[in-house]
Amino acid sequence: MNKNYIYLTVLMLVLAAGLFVLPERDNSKQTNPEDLMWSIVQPTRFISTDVVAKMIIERDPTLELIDVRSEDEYSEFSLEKAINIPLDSLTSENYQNYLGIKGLKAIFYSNDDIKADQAWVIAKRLGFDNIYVMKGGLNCWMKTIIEPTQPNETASSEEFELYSFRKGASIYFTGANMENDSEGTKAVINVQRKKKTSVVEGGC
Amino acid sequence: MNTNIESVRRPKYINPYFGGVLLGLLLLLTMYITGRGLGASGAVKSAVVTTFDKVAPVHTESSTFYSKFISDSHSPMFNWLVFESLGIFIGGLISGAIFGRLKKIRVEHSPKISSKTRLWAAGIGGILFGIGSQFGRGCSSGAALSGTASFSFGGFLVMMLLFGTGYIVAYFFRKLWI
Amino acid sequence: MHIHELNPKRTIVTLVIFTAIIVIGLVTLKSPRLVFNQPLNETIEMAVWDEGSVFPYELTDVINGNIDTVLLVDLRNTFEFAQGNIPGSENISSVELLSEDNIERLEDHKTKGMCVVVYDNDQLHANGPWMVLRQLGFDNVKILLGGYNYYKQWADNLDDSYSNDAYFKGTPQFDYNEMASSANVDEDDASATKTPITVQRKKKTNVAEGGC
Amino acid sequence: MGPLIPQGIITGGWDFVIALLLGIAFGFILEASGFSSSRNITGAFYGYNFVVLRVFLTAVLVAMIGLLYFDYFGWIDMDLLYILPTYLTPMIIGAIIMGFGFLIGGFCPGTSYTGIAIGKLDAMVFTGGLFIGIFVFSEAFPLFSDFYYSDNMGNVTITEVLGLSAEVFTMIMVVVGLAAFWVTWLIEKRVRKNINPYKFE
Repeated sequence: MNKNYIYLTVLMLVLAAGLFVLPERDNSKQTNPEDLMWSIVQPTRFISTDVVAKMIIERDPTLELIDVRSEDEYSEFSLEKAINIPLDSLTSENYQNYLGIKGLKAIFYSNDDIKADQAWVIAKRLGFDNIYVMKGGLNCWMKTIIEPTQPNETASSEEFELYSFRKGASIYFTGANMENDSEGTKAVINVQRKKKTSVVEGGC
Repeated sequence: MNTNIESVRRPKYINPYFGGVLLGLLLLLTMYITGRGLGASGAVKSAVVTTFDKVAPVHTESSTFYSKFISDSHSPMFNWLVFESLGIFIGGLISGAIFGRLKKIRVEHSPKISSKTRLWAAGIGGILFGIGSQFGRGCSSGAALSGTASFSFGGFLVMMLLFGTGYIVAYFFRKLWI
Repeated sequence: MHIHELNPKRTIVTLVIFTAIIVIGLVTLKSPRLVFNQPLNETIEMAVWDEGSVFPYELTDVINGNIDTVLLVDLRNTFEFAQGNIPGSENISSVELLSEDNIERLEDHKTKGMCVVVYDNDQLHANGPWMVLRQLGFDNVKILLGGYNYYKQWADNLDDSYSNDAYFKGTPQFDYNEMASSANVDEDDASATKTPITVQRKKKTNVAEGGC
Repeated sequence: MGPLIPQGIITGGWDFVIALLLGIAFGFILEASGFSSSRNITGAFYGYNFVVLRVFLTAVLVAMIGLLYFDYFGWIDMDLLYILPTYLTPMIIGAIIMGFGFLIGGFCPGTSYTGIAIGKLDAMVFTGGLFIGIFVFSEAFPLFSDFYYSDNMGNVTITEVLGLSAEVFTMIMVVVGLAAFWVTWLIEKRVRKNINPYKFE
């Protein structure tokens, strides 16, 4: 037997044994802190209630609203077609399938924007992209979309334009909700979940 | 030692361990590029689907198994595995040419059996392998090799059982090979 | 003599190259400067239970200089900081928060047992930086509820803000269902009812007592 | 960084070129190792030529070790890797059928392509058999479609099923593999003394 075979054997064993002495390296798949901070500093993650309202009204197919409040709050009231991912179950795989779907803008909202922003930071740390926060949350939604305040007479024409949009949106949402109430059914949510397998399936 | 006889007995193959290391590295490269391993039987499946899509399109569409692989946008032959299998063929051709094994069409068989028996056995073996590879979700390269290397439980299972069965039934088919 | 019993020179060479690639990988592997030390579930718990927040009225002692174990950090940029800030605070803008110097200082504060309270114009803007610091393992970092804007309103009588809770976030201010289902919005404008919120108010303490 | 195609780093028509190139390398290695001869392959079952076992196991070991290292370096994200799904009973049945097919036919699909390339008629017949086999399977599919999809365990890995860490499993495989190389070496030596040398074609 050639001596080189002994070297080969030893080399294989060393390579395999080397796997055990590698130091722990847990977070390699998460966004690193600097990048996370970098995306936090930018205000691009915030989306105003007006934009969200517009997307809903125009039935924007890229919109994916995510309600991070508790299940109870969600069942009591939620925005049209919103999905419920309670903040405390954000790490469960079942819910994560809703995030990171190609071509969808996931917009978090809660009562205010703090909880939604916290959900955003956690999701960002987990490496999800295309996620946003609805600024002001539901409180702001109520104030701006459902019951907009009339601008002063001295206000600029833009403000009046915005107001008229909000008025229209208000009628749209309150009216739509009336229908829903009378039927007693919630709009069926059908978001294509991400499949578990990441690569095309197929035979050998 | 008579080198003449030796060279007849021992054709120019590369060291199996060398081949193994190369194959392992190739598998790694494939995984790095495509995120999945190598495969071979998928190409035949594509060929089957294509053939019967041409011959009897209605039948193919209604068949539950075929319809998984039919799409309007492109032919099932326009498939990753088909190109890969074409590559396997070309690679074999190159290697055969380099090592001088590229010869006229011939049948290789044990001296104890006739060429006809060997061909029948090859055909039956092929049919069995074809059926088995569908249940096993891949053949020895797709399921056993790539599956085990990517730590898939199914791949490991197929590898152990494929070779295990081989050893169990080897005795009954010894005439074919020894 | 069979083929595999010959000298496996090429096998050795290939395997050595493979090993070399692995060694190169090991050598060039740079360990990240900062790592998340807080497990995710703890981060979520922290978010759900609103841990680590500081109420505005808790700052009175800090501003008056009675406590020196608390450091106020203003996360806004220098321009805004210069325009006005909470007395005794230090300016580290969010952009530079993770620079080597600042991390070093934060670590220094942590070992000394100092409490760091971060704030921005409002809670939302400080939320991200605060969460990052927490996740990096700086569990002595707290966030100021209401932010600078709230503080400015109550600067003169901060102590009295104890009975005001406008800085509370995360609770519904309206009865959504009732509001959203009213078909005649116009008439409803005036009677936009603000449902009374019962917030569990923390006992009146100052930051340092909360334990860092 | 990797895998490149699932992460969208390589897109468009390039993947078919890559498939062709990888296939060529695959075919070359198979042929050069001697997999184009069915007697070489089945030799492993009769103890006179263990080339299949050597190539196969070495490749698995190298790929496993490499994969774990590359995952550690962040070069290949193992979460994005395609994990063959496990359908327990169908796969057991399938593997047993394949075992029979392997022993009777003397090829497996990949090796039969290289056999065709160098002009083996039996390899061509084998591939024809493959075609018929898959056709028969597809025609009869409605009969056992329930069975085909039964026992779905999803994309489980060995480490999840056995509860071992990937490193431990790899170490076990390496030790078992190296022991197998040594044992088969001795077996082969002994068997070759008692067997008529066969001529490779």
